[in-house]
Amino acid sequence: MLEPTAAQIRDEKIYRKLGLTDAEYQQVVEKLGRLPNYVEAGIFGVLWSEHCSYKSSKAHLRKFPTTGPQVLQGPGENAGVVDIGDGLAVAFKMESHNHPSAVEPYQGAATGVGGILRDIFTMGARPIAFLDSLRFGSLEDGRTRYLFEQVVAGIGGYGNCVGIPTVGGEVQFSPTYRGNPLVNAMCVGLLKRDEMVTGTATGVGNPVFVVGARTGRDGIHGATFASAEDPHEKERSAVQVGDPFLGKLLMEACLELIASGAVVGIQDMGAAGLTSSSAEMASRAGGGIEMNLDDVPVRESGMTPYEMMLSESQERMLVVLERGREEVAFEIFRRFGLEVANVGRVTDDGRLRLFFRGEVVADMPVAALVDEAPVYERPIADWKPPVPQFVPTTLAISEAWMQLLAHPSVADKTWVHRQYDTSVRASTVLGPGHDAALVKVPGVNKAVAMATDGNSRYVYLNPRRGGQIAVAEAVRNLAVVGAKPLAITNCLNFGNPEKPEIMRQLSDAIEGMAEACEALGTPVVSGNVSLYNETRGVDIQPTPVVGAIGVMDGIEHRVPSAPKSVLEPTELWVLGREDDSLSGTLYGELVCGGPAGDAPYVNLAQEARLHQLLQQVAGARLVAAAHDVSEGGIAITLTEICIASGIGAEVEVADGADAHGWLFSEAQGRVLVAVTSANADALARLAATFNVPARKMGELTGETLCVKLQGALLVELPLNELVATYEGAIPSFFVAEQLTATH
Amino acid sequence: MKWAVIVFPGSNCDEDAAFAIREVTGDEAHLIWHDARDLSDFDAIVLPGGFSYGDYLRSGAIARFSPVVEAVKREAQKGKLVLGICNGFQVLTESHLLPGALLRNDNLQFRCEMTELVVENNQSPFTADYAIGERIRIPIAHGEGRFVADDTTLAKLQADRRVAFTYHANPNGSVQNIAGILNLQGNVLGLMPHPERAVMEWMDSVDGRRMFLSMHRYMKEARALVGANGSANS
Amino acid sequence: MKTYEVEVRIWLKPSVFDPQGHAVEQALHTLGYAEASDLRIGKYMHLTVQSASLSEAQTRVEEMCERVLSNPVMETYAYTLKEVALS
Amino acid sequence: MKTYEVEVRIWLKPSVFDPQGHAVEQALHTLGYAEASDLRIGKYMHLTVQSASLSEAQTRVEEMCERVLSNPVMETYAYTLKEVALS
Ligand SMILES: Nc1ncnc2c1ncn2[C@@H]1O[C@H](COP(=O)(O)OP(=O)(O)O)[C@@H](O)[C@H]1O
Ligand SMILES: [Mg+2]
Repeated sequence: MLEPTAAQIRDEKIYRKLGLTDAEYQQVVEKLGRLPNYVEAGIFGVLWSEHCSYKSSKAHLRKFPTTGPQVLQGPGENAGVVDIGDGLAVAFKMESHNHPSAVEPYQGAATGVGGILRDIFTMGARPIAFLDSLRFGSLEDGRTRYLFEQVVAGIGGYGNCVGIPTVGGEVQFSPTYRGNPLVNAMCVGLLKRDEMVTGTATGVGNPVFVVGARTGRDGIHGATFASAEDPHEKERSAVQVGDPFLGKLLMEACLELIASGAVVGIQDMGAAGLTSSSAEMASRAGGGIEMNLDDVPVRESGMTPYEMMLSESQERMLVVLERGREEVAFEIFRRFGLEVANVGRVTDDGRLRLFFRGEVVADMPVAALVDEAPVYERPIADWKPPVPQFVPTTLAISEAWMQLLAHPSVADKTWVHRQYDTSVRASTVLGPGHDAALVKVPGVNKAVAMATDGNSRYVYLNPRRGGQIAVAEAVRNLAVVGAKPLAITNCLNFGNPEKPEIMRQLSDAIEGMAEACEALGTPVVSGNVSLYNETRGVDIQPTPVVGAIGVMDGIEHRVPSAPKSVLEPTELWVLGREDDSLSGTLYGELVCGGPAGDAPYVNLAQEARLHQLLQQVAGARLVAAAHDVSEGGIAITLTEICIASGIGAEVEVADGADAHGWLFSEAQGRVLVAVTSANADALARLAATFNVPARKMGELTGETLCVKLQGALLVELPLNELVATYEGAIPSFFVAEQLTATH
Repeated sequence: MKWAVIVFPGSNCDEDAAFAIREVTGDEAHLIWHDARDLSDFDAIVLPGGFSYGDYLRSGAIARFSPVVEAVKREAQKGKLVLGICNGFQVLTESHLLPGALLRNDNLQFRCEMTELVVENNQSPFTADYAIGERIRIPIAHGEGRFVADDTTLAKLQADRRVAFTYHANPNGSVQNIAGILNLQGNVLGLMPHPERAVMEWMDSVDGRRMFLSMHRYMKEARALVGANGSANS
Repeated sequence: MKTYEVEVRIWLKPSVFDPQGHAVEQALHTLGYAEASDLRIGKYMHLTVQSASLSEAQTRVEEMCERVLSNPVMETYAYTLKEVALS
Repeated sequence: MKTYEVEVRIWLKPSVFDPQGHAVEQALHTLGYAEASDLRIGKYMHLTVQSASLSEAQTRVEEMCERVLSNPVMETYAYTLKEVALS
């Protein structure tokens, strides 16, 4: 096939197929001072895509606080890095793989995990954990079951094989994701604070290497399609297969190479492969790169420069080495049986220049490709979600309770995480099933805490408050286990940014998140934006997902989400302001048939005090367990504690509160704790010093869950029935061995 | 005592095994790359868990051709202790150091969870510190752990008391609930569960400790014996 | 009703990388089988199908392959049918 | 040197339970393909082999199947070879 000429690209508007608008094409022509050829137009197309350039979100992302004494590396690198003391640091980031997963769920999810893994070890960090945040339609739907099953298998398929435990995450189900599931993966790595490396191509004359897998024709245009209107059809041609075995070898080899000190800069080849890695590394250094494409190891014969530059073949890295130390790389990669090829060198002329068969096939200013990519202030409309007010109903408490417990978003997720290796690396102190995961740092009595959260219903109902809640909840989960929150990463999954109401959601949600980050002292150090999450013109509910990181000194201070066994009289206390509003709750969604009312209550100042209290409580080892109140309200939090510890409870509704409201409200900033009677006074005193309300609401006892209102029995549910409903809900959709549903 | 923990491309529980050995026994544990040809320096060999060669084709199928496997066979012949955990067990069956095969779990899913094992034989160097019939808690993490063998092989395994552990609740469809087996001489054990993930208080179980301790003591006693006889052991 | 023995082969489209096939080919080379190349691994299925006629059986098997047995996004398939003589 | 196209099929011995085959058969039934039965899933490989003669190629492929590609403890295999005409 002959490539179109520069004139044809202009006249036949071929640039549109490459992802450039008419105006963008004009800009390219101006910046180049001539018409771009096919390779160049393709490169501009992917680098200026939403996926790579963040052109719709960039202006808004600036609102995030990104600094703090703990921050060693903020946004802009492959991952953010924070200091955890003792000369150690943690690198972490979250990334979406929504569109590929909608088309080929197993491979889409697997390659998502592989991609985020490379972002972490690229920083010189040893990956220690994965988390995954997933969103699907309703499990009643056959295709959704297929997507869910395959995505979970794919995440496990990659993570288990590379030997990094998946220690936490979340899964939610809502009709809004039916045609557009969300697959967000987070990876956390550990490094010595003074041994960080970055993706910077410095030192004129330093050699540039491609290492890892060979370059094939797979995934060409993945980045542009991720931003196209109907990615589904087009991406069929762009499926990539992950190779976790190679990914593991590549990780080991790169970590060894980085440890040798020979690496100047290193970056993984994610979206837009060789194009984005080379352009971004040059851009960070303010220099240029020259590559000879004849030297790129290819998997198929006859590959063109265009194909090589745009391929998204997995498991490849671009590495700049110190000149004269090439032999180090050759030795290491040979030992691991991996490909390594010197493909070019660092220059100082600020250009990305590509040679093929003795000719210059592309020559473009790096600044134009990366730094000067278009930034759009897209129009923002006034927008209110078209939802009803919440109206109180007469649904019986026990029925509502069971319905909520059986809702797949609330129900037990063991079906998911038992497919993940949660304990490889022998360092998982708290795995799935707790509010946050705790992963031990080898050699010191210290653990890294991590959690993900994000509730799209709240953001849909009230983007700004929903954004605040997403951060508050993720960070709270760290404090609940007793860790000190440090920073967050995030993945912003939104609809089509060309619609002014979607931009309203994005802008307001970011504002809310930023406010919460300020209030809670957790800056944003990395993140990812996924737009155009829509099916046939219908956008998903806005879904910012937050990944939070904290540190715990002394793992004996950890607080599980439920006491393992209850041997002494144990009381249940609620910390935080009690509430009985049902606006914005899952309960509200059940009775109104969709989101109703406004997002739940959140108060960032109270939230911050609560987090400080929780850390003190853990430090003093005052409580046997702590579990935060989230979706489904106190009823569900309480049920989860009872199920995990195998004992019933007797609790009393707050004075003057509506019973339904008190049980099912999702007001933020509340945590249930289990405390022995001997420690209860001390807990109450400590709470008072932080000005956090604390009330004894009952105790752990018996074999039923009893709720009383002013002393009178309101509802009593047998624990074994609760267990059956909670644990059976998700598996019940898979009884018919639906391994291979329709594609 | 000196332990070798073999590292195949794709092994991923090698560090964990070495950590458990050092932590529990205080012994030296060395990570040995799969191209090693001589293991005569070591008192015990551990084939750790992971996905050697990606578990492509069949788990353990490609690793079995590594040079180090010949060395493992030689040392096993001499009576040294060889412990294969998870992928290590799969390598041992593929290389015929142990009978049977490990196939895809009958539930078709990877399973990671705490399991209860029943100790079926406490006369081996690996299990001497457990009581017969005792239930111990050791986690599993595998997608291909369904032990199968033909009836003759199974009858022989039972007759020779070579089933070391069974699952209390079968997580993968293994025939006769088999979780781990010994070779005829009793110096090679393969099991799917991960004892190295059950050695610290914070790991939720410490029942794996006794396997390493029992191996350690056995080796010490064997060495004392050899010392008394005045003969070297290689 | 007639009985057909059906064999289905499914493999990754040529444009899709096959890491498993690649790894096994490498292993064959290390083991001295340098003459082997282009190895790709897919699935092989056999099943029996009851049908009134060969053409009906074909239509149904085709449909099964398309809808259930293969994933057209990344896989290709081929199948053969053979009538089983009643014994 | 001649070039042969080789196809290898590997499947579990009949005595060994094939959960995947079972699950796919169930799925077929649920989706309305009641006429399918006895479904079993194995592996399908294709590769090219360079060899001086057909018989040499056969010996080598046989060996690869026996030593590497299949595990005789639980699997059976079959293969076909076809000489590729030079283009
Ligand atoms: N996809 C997943 N991967 C791993 N762990 C998960 C996943 N989904 C849920 N979990 C775990 O299950 C537990 C309950 O999750 P969730 O109900 O979302 O908690 P919360 O409401 O406290 O945020 C958590 O410990 C979480 O880490
Ligand atoms: Mg929580």
